[in-house]
Amino acid sequence: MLENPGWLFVGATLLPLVSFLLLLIGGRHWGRAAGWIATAAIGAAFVLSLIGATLYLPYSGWFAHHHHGHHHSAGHEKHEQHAGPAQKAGHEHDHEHVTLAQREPGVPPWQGGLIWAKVSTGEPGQATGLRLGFYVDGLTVAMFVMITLVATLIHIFSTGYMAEELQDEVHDHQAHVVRAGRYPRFFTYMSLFCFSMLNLVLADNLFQIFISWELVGICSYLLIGYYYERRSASNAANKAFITNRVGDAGFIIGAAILWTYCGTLTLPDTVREQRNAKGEVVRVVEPGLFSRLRMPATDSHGTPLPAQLDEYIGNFARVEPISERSSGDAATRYRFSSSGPYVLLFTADHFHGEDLVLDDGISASTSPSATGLSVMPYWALVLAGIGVFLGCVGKSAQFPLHVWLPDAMEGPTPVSALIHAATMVAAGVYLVGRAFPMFTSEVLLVIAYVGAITLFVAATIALVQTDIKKVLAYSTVSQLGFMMLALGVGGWIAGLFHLLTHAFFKALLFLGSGSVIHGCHHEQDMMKMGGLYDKMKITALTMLVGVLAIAGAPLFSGWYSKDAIMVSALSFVVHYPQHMLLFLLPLITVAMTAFYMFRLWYLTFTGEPRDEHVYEHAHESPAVMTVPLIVLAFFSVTVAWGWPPWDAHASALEHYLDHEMPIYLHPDPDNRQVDKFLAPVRKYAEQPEAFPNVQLPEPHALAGLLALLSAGIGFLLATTVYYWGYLDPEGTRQQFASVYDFLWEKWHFDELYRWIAVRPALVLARVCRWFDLNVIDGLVDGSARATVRVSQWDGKFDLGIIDGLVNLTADVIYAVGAWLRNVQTGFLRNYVLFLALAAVGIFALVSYILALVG
Amino acid sequence: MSVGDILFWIVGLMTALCAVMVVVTQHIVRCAIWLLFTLAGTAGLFFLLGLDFLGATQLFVYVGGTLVLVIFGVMLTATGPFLQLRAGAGEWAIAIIVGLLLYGLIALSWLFADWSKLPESALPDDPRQMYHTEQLGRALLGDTSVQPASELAGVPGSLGAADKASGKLQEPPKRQASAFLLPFEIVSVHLLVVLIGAAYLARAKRKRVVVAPRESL
Amino acid sequence: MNNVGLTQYLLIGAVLFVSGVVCMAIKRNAIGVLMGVELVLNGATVNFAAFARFHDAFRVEGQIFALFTIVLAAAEAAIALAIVLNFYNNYLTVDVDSAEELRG
Amino acid sequence: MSIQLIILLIAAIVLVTFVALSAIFFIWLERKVAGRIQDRLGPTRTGGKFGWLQTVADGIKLLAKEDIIPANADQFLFRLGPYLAFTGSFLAYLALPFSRDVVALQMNIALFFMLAVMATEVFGVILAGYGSGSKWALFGGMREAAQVVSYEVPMALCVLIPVLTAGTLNLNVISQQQAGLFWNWYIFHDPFTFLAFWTYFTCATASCKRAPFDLAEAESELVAGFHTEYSGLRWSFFFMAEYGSMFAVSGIATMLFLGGWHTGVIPATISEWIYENLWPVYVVVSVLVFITKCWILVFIMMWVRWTLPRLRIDQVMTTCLKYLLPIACVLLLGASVLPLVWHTVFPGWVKLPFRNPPAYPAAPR
Repeated sequence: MLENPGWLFVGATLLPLVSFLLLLIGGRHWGRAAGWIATAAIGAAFVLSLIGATLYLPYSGWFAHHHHGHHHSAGHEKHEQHAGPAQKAGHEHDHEHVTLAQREPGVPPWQGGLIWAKVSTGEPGQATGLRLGFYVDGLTVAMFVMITLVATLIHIFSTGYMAEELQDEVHDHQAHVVRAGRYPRFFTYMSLFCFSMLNLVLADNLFQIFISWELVGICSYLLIGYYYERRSASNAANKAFITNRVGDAGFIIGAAILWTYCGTLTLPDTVREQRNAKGEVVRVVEPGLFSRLRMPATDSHGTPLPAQLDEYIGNFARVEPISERSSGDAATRYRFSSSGPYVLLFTADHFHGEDLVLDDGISASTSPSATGLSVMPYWALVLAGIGVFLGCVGKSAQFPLHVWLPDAMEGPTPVSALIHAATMVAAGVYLVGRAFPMFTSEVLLVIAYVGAITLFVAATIALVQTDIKKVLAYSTVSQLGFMMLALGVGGWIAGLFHLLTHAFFKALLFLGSGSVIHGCHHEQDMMKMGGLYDKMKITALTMLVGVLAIAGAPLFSGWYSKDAIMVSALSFVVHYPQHMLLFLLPLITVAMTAFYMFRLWYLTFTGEPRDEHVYEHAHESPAVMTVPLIVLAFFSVTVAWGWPPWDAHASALEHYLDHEMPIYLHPDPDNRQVDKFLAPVRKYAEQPEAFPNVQLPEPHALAGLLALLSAGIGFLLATTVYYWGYLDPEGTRQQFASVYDFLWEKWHFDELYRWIAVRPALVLARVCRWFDLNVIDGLVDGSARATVRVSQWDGKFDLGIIDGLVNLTADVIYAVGAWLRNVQTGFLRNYVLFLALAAVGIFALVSYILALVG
Repeated sequence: MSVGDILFWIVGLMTALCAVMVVVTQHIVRCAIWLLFTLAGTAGLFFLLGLDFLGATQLFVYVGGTLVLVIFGVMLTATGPFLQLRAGAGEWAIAIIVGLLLYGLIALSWLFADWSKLPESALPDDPRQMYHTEQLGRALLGDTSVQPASELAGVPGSLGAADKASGKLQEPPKRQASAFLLPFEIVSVHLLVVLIGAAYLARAKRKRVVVAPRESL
Repeated sequence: MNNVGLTQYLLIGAVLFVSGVVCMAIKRNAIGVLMGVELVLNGATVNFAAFARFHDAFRVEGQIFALFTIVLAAAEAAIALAIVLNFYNNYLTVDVDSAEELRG
Repeated sequence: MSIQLIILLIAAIVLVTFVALSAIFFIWLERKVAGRIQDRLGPTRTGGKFGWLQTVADGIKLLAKEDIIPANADQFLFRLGPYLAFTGSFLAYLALPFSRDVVALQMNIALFFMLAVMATEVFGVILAGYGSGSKWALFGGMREAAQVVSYEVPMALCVLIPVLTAGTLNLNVISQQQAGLFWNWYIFHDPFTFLAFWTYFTCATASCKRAPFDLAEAESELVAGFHTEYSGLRWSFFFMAEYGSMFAVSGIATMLFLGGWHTGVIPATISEWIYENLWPVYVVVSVLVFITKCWILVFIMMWVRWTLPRLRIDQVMTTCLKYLLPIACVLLLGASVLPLVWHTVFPGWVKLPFRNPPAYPAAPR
């Protein structure tokens, strides 16, 4: 098994599934044991992923760099370790017996899988099918460790938090019902949730991801609606589900487009085992989406592509048809042009570099008929990208579809923690990161702007929320916005880095709030709390750690990741000044983040208790809940540390990710495949000295400084208002009543949607109903009446003629029978006589026949 | 015309006559007596054929058992009017005609039958040299070696008999010999069933007298 | 037919058989019918015995079938009598013509 | 064939005479026994001191009696009855060997034949009972029918037990197997045969309707049972039949259990020698021995009759169906299992002589 340690992760994925099945079958009788089973499963998964990670590290080249000291000089060994997928594809065909391990020293080919639905379109490069496979690279490993660790802690926490569900009668004070406890059911769902998320991370193709995607969706539905007796809970569940459907529609449209044009949904290159002509098993590299969409550096025979194509290598090879004949026709000849309406797809198994260039006076042109390559419209590619991103928007609650996340707070707090920290919302960001190479520049801009808007809007709303969990929810939305923004501006590392760190401190915060709520007997309104510090010290302190981390206080994990984001944004803005907002909005939001987080902490733990009742009954939570808090707190501080810790850019995790970056983002001079749109950004971010004409200080220093500054402002503001009490929040509220209401109403998003989505839907429904009642039913009734008429006639015919015949037959038979009755005298002796007669007859007959015969 | 033949003619005609008497007699009890003579006569025929065991069985089971039962039944049910239940003359006529027809056909077929198709056999003059019960018993117990092969096999015999020297089984005979163990068992089980069935059918239907409980004082 | 052989015995058997059939046909007394049955069976037995004697092939089979016939006849008689008694209990008569529910 | 027939005829005549004489003797004996048991003398006058000729006188009287047939009797059946009864009991003697190969009809299945024939005796009684047209007689006949038919079953079973041991139905052979000293007799062969003997004897007594099983002629209830209406010669035929069958069943018992015509004191070798060299002596002696044994059994029957009270009919049936029948079954089972078990359980112990039947039959001499 260990010659392909990817199976470790498969195992880690399947463990929760097993526990899910177990609990599904017998869980309801096991009570507390159910919790332990689920926890054990996910814990074991964590252990497995840890082993897998340790096995992976040697591959990642991160050690090498780490001993190397400063990370800039790591660039050189980087790129040969990171020969791109297309190159892999290229190298494959001339020497086929090369084993996976030899093939790629840098990236571990920890992959495997099978095609469970064979789909053969017959065209070259499209003879693939729906795949069930796994592909483990650095990102997967990191996600696995993070998810399993956080999930394990949350499970442990839940065993304490959900304890009251163990009793036979649970009084639901919000739904005013008495119901049976659902402790095992909770863990059943949790296990399924974990399985889905892990499978999502493990998958190597969009379709499998989509399946897990939907599984995650249904799990969130089940868990948010866990207290389904409460109307609000069931509504929230529906809202989450439906909102996600919108996104998923986009997702599947995008996937469909890709499938149609590229003939595969597999993201990375996969290796198939085939029998060649000699009948021996050889490994063939099946080019994945990326290496089909982006032009490789070499053709499929390993010879480098001609120099005229340099500007297209590693990018989408846009072409325009030369001849005016019907475009898209295979025989058409195309000319490369940076604004061409088509994209060349490298789906062919074999193509020669020189075929791409025809020296008939045209700079560079090709005809698919010659190369066996195919083309797809550029707009379709953009649409696909936006579609997939729409899916991510839905899952990670980005700007238009963010409304479901706050309502999702109706679920039990550990669920919120899991959704917000490790699983669901992370999925969106993860997918953007995973599918990054397939996004065109337009899509990236969309991502960036969506992220920017989201983070700003969510932060503003978070400012005024009083429900402790709602605040955290909006903070999550805003943080996700940060990540999206980072990814959009090419800060691939920054986005995922923040995803990882955020997972820890957000889990910490949620569990902390959960502990508070638990301690206050399900009181969630911060206005009723206050002064809880001396009641629950551990919770308070650990939450303080979380607050500091999210606010981006130095030496806390949030600091490093947020810095990275700001750097990416800054360098992007420097290169594309027209998108200045993409830096300003996050900058302001950092301040707001610090503000509302500290507001939350002050309101909860400091000052005078504002509700005696709550205060008296408040108590510290049991160890099962506090221990995870402490563990998470520890990680929230140290997860991003590197050496030296005070260097914001020495974070080990960041550099680890640095080595997992897609090839197209490496700004090295000799990397031909670099992305033309983002390369300068990355380059500037990493080697500002290469841009002498930019009149700005070194971006890291500048971005870090500004971020810290604004965070400090936010912190001071919060402290003055809610701790020292110099400013009276009430007064402020009256002053800016309109703004306050606007924020309190969450920018009226719900009303908006009610107007533009719900109401029209209802109206439409009414129209349909009317249509149904009058037209459809009218038709149906009409046909029914017609049928009645016809059948009346038919009936007459039936009665008259058919039955007439039948009855006639019957009567005849009856008559015959009545006549034959006389034979049946019922006298035993007559029967005997008949028997004897028959015997005589037969006897005579037989003897007569025999006589005839001879 | 040997003594045996004379005896045969005497016994045989007596039997036939008694059989006819059974038919023509109206009085049921006398019918029974004629039947008794018929059966006894049949037994006599068997003895003449040298089938002592068969004859004895006929006497023991039929005459001594079955017929007693029949007469028992007669006496149980023979109250005045039923002694003389007459059939109509028409029925008589039809029955007799049919009977004669049947007999004629059978007799003709017997007379014109050609038995040469049956395997030839040298029959010893004294029939009693030919059979003894041991053979019969062995055959009933399924020993396929005792009997010559025949068409009228009851159940196909399992295998040829084992020769004593080497415990090897010999080749089964060409024409499958018959073993009667299975029919024997079936018949015995059948008898048991009949026993129970008869007991069930003939049991007297008694009315159960329900004694009303006396109410306590 | 000076010399007695198979045929003579078969003829006697035939007499028994036919008279049994006729007996069944014309006896109105249930037990009379039963006697007819016995006669028929005897006819068959005689045939078996005759074959057993006069043909080597049936030496054993003939006897054994005759034995089975006798035994089964006994069984049949027992059942038949039981039926007759039941019949008598129900109808207070043994006239088989009074049992005619099966008349068409 | 014809010679055999002639032998048969002679034997028949001899046997008839024998049965008649023995009947006469038994009637006399019965009277004496009854008298002695009832502390009387019995017949003393007729024909000397012991009233030898008493029965003869009775016979003459019977012959002289008027032959009465009741008015509402069924003539035919009424006449038929006694003859049937006598025929039944008499035919049994055909197969009963009085000594080695001294038998009217050499039969392979003599025993079975005897039982079968005696089974037909009951018809006489039944017909008599029915034909007399009197309810006493009818009752008697019915009882007889019921009793005999039921007692035949355990009797046959008991008979089977020594047959199992002997392995043949041929009385000649069976008795020959018990030659020699008396422990060769089958009654002493094994516990089952020992018990079987007594069971058989009980059933036999019942089957020839002797007291305490003489329900067919229960003076106290039915005037004289089935022969209420009879008189004269027909009546005496019934008696001949009864005594005849008594002797016959005793004969069977002797043959099966009591070593047949063997004295039981002369070793087999000696008797064989006698048989080889002076056959007439052997025959005479053995016939006498046999008859004596039978007479003793008959005497025992009388003894029982005059000692025990009569049972009720239901008691009779109970005795048969609830006691004798199960006992007989158990004995039969045991007797059939014993030879299988014996040699395996007691290897090298006393070898029970489980014989195989000799090749059939020793040609008649």
